[in-house]
Amino acid sequence: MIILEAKKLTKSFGGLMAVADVSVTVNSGELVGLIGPNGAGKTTLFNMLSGYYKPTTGEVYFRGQDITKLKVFETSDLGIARTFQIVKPFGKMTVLDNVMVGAFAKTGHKKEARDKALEVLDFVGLFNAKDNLAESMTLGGKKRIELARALATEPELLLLDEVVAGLNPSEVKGVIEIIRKICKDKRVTIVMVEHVMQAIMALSDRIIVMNSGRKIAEGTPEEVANNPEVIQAYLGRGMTKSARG
Amino acid sequence: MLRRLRYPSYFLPFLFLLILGLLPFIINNEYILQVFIMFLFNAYLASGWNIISGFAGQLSLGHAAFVGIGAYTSTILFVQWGISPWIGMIFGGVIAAIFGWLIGYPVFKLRGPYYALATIAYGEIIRIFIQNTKAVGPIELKGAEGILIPFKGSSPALFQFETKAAYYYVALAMFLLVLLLSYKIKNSKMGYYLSAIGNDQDAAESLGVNTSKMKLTASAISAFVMALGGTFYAQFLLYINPQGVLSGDFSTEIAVIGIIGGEGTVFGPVLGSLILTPLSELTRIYLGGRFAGVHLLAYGLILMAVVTHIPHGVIGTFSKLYHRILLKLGDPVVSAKTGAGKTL
Amino acid sequence: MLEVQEIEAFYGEVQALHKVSIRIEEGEMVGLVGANGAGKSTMLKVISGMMKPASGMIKFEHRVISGLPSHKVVELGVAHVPEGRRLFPLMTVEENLEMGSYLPGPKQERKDTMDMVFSMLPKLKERRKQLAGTLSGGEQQMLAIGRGLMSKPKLLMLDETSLGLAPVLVEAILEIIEQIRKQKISIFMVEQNVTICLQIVDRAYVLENGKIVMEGKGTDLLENDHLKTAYLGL
Amino acid sequence: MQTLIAATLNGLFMGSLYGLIAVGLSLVFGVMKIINFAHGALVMVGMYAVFYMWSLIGLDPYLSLVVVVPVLFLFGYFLQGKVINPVLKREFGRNGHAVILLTVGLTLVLQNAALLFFGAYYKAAKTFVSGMTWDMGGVVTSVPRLIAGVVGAIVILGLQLMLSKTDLGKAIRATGQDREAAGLMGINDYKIYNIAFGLCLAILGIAAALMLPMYYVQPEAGKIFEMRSFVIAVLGGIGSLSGAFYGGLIVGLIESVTAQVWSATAAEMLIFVVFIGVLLYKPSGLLGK
Amino acid sequence: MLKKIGAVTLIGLLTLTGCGSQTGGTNNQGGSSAGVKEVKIGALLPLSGAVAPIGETCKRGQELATEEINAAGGIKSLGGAKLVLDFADSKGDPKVGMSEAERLIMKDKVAVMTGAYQSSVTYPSTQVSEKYKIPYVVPVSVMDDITERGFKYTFRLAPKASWYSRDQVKFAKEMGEQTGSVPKRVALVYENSDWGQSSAKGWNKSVPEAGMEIVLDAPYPSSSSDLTPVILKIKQANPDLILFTSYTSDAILLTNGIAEQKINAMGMIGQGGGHADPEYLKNVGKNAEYGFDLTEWSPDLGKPGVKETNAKFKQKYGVDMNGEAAESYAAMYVIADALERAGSAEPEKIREALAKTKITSGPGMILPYDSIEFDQSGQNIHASLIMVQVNNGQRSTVWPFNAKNPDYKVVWPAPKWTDRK
Repeated sequence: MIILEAKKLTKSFGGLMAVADVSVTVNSGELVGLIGPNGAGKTTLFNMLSGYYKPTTGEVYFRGQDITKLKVFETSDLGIARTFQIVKPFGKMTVLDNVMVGAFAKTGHKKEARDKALEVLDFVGLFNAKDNLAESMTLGGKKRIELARALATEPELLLLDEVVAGLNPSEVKGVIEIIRKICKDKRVTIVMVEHVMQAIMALSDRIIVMNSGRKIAEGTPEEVANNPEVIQAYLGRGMTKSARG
Repeated sequence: MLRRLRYPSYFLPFLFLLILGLLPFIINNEYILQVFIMFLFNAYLASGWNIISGFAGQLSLGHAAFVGIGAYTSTILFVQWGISPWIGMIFGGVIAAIFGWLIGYPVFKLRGPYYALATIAYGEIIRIFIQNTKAVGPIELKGAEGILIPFKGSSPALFQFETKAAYYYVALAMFLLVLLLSYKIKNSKMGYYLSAIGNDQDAAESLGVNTSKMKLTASAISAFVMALGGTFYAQFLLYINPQGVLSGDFSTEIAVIGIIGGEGTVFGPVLGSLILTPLSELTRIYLGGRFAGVHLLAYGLILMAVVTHIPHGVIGTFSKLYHRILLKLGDPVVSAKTGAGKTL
Repeated sequence: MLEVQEIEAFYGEVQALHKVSIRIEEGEMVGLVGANGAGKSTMLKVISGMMKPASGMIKFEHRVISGLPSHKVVELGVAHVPEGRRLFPLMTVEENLEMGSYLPGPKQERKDTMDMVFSMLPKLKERRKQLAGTLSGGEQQMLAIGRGLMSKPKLLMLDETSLGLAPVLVEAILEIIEQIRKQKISIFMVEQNVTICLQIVDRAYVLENGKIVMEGKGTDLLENDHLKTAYLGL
Repeated sequence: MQTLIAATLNGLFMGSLYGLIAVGLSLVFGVMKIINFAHGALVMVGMYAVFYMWSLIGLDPYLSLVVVVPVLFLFGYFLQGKVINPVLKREFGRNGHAVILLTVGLTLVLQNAALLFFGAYYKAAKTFVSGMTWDMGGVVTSVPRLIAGVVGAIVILGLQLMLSKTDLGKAIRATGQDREAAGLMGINDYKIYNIAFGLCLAILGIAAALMLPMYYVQPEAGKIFEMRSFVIAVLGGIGSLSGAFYGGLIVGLIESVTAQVWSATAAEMLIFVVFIGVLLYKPSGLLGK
Repeated sequence: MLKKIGAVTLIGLLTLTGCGSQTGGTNNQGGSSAGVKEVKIGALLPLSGAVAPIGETCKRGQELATEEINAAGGIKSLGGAKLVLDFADSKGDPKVGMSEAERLIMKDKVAVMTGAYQSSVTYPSTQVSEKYKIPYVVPVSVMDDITERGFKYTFRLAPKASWYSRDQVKFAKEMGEQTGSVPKRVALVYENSDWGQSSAKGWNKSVPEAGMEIVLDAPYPSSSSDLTPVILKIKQANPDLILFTSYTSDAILLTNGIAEQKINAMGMIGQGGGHADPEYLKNVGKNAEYGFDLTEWSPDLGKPGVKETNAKFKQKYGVDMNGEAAESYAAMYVIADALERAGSAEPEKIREALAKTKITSGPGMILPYDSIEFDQSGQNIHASLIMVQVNNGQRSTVWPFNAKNPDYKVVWPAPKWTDRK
């Protein structure tokens, strides 16, 4: 079943075409990776999917409903949650309070929200840090807070923007595990933009590759990794060498 | 519950409340009572301000406008149509809330210092308007002359009392109500949402927070609270004028109390008033009549010293201190908790 | 030339560097690699004085520089091209370069240095009157490097020069770095793109969780298995 | 018609002077990101400085600048260095309310110190042009105002040149755009802050000298200029000097012409209404980026 | 952190106690009259803020009178008890004024109150004293309502606001009839706070009644940095008579501006405030020539004691007395007189004595009228106003005609600016 469908999305910023005529479909329960070199238009596309940008042309459908013109909080109400590439924790609030903000999306009761938040914190492995101020957490901690916060809204579709970027290998492993659990155990559909190949290759059912605002390839990780156009455009000199080595 | 009163963390606040409640019986000095009324009143106003400026992080420097709207509404209703200020108070609150909503609608698009400057501007517009308008249709604003409220002797139904103690209890009740309101908001979905907005609006939106609606609601509630304070002001002084109740200095004063105490906390504004009200009174009493300006000079210096040495409101320092006292008293409830800030 | 001894640094209560020691010889090109958040940028910030270390010592040409404010460190000949370029967006290309030679010493040679920078980066000369904020990403990066060179540094520290650039541009930047190296300027470069970095540097350190975990010749490290699995993915 | 021309001219002259005062506020905001609530009090300090040069030494207000400008510069330099910077350093990345509070406290201190030492009375200085007028076919213009308008514009222009042509000026701009990066250029960032604040006070000194022959100093005399400066700085785009100049002219014109065709009270209100309008339409100001 | 708080608190305490010790210790005034060594009088004034200059002037008047009374042996019926002024700063804010009144009465236990200059402060603060039954002598506040609330403890020396606008117009009319130069076109120029607006209310009644026409109604904010537009408006309206209600800085700006623009009117009439401020004459110099000011008092009044008192004042403070200073000065004598007759420092007795006040002579009688007497409402029924004209830098009384300075001849209409030297 198709959960998210983007039709011919185009976005231009003052003459500059950031995304040109890109269509994307995401099936329920799937984990889709979105990759491409910097400036390829991934983030712009991502922001249109999550409602932060309104596309210049094209539409976005969620469960068949046109959400192109909806406000961000309205898409959230429908069951779409996201994280941010540059983390945006509520710095002056505790970790628990951060996640409770998310949990309040489904309840008005503080106790219920708190229980839900604690459950999610346990799930992402932050239970012991629940009373820390969010701003005092490491980058990895902050990324997990964002994940937990988004999860607490009980989304059907989760959009992850470079969720493992900047993490060290062991942290990356931990987060990959969490994402896998979210997708497989909680049955949440996930679209993730990612730079870290290790993560995207390990997780994705399907990968969409973008370059210069266009979709240049789509397929399983293996298919994409062996696509010469992708290697040429995305991996560049250094990476191709190392791929060979 | 009663058994728990053995614990200092329960009986200290209770004791504090008891003292406040019995104060007029303990202190038989109307001047001191007056200072306490000013303390409660300032704490009340700063708490109202705190709902939008502290909880949601939108620094307002024009909140006297709402106090003024409340004061003018109930006073005009009373003076011109004989409607009891108790009823006028609610009207004033509602009108101020509508105003808060209407003003907020465009102004909330602004961020940071621009928002603060806009609040100064609307405060000034309202003051200048009332100061220079004698009447709007049948409503007599009386311009700069202000409106005198006839004193009808002791008539509680008309919000008029002979004794200071009565005003004290009204102020105390309002103070407790606004604390309760603050506490309720802070610990509700709304409080969490406002806090989230104050931290990061984009992130809040992504979690389903309708930020503009939240801010408008907070603005309306805040304005409502301020307006009730305005009615109290009017009935307490029995005279209102735009230079008094609508002045920019008054707005700044309210904000200063809130910031010094600690923005965004329930008890911060109370603490701010607890420090600044007596400070302002004491400096004025001891220095006011001697050399012109010395008292405000001292007040300004102390303000600067506090900002320089105690960042982000005295509430943080105070709660640590309070926590330590509780520990000294051997409180079993507190020692179990870790975050000192949590007790407030 | 540069000696970093057991430096520790904190962000609030979070420790970013754990007793890190680094050495750079005159004329050497040294790399520092590691994932984002490993503490690489922090390292550079501590050296250039943007951040104060909690403990440890940094010496540059036998003078202690740890704890000095950044404008003093530049004066001694250490230029830092920060992550994210940090140009002055509302000033022209030329003005940005002028700011690079703000100090009295470099100021005397401003014209010559600028000619040198322009000859190395002809694109900048074309755009000298344009506001820095309106340049493209690659041009901005070039300007950032050019601005760093304007102070006539003995040591140039480059933070994530390749980040966010198209492969073609990355190659262009690498060529520029080669040129700079020929001018006998020591280079300390921080890179997330490990492959690129290790291929061109003389020697490199690998930073992980604020600790140096490996050190060696660039090409040797490139062959290291741990590094491959940890950073190169695939 | 003649009075309307006179009102327009007057508006332009006063506007240029307002612009000059607002330039100081705008500079401080542009470089340090501080909303300086003590700006009005500092205007007052400048006016007292000029006044006492005149009354104690007998220096003509215009001439007194030779002394007043450097003295005020140093005063600003140390005020920033010793009082504001410590709080500012601590507050980076925060909402800045503490700094606002600090300037509110500073206002109280300056105003009341003036009240204590100089008394509450109005003081004015005379210059050789005091009371002189220039009659152009029935359009009478006061000479001190004319001088204020012209000199104000020249000073703003000079400052503009200084900021765009000299290394120090560029360093000030650079620091305003990215303090840390400026440090990496070898620019002593906090010293630049001190200089910027010193410059602000020096400008206020000039404005004070231009004003004193036609206005009066009293401990609260600066308040009105502070309000005007907020409006002008935002109107023109905070940090933009030419913006402050044009903003000044706009406010001066609104004030003068509205008071002429309607009332001074309406003008007072209209200024704020225009202000909010611009804020909502273009928060970065008419000339802001 | 705690250390820092401690330091701050300490600074605060030091400041407070350091000065506090000077205020305390003189508190033996009480109910019984026996053994009274001093009588505390609470003086509430705007000593800081924009109106501080006038607050300071009032303070000077009170201080001078108090010194004189004490030097002359204090209150004899109380065994030579001295008057002690207990000043409080209202900041010009009604809320603060009320608090301060409360404090003076409850904490400092003053026997009598006086003040508070601004009507907006006097109004609520007299209410406080009424409640505590402490007599309150109001020297200057003019808002009509102050003595129209049926209060028993409020006594006002000053005339009511409505009397001012009435008398300004009355004078112009009589002047016109006498000289044949009758003003027809009237411009109203006033600051837009309570004072100016209540004047305007009066003018709107009295001007048409006198058969004149209002050609300009120009309120302005008294804090204006520039009043040129208002001046240009006056020029355009071309009035015969300009009536002002101004504070000091605006009065100066207006006068200089009118001179610059060479606006010729038969008469320009202020009503105290800025026009009566000694700083005003100092600052406008020649431009004030031939201007009129309706005031409570003038140094050239042909009454015994006026010259001497003014000389003393001028010697002490460097400026002439003005209406506010004179009224504040006289108010102290009214209080002293009441104390003398009451033979007690008990507020109730003082009130009774004040109600029976009838002063016709003595050092306090430097005001232009012959007697001070309060009616049932507490209003001084004899309070009246005089008109002065500025000529050669001097203010000379010209009206009422029977009280005018015999050595001075009034100039009406004022000479054109171009004809002046």
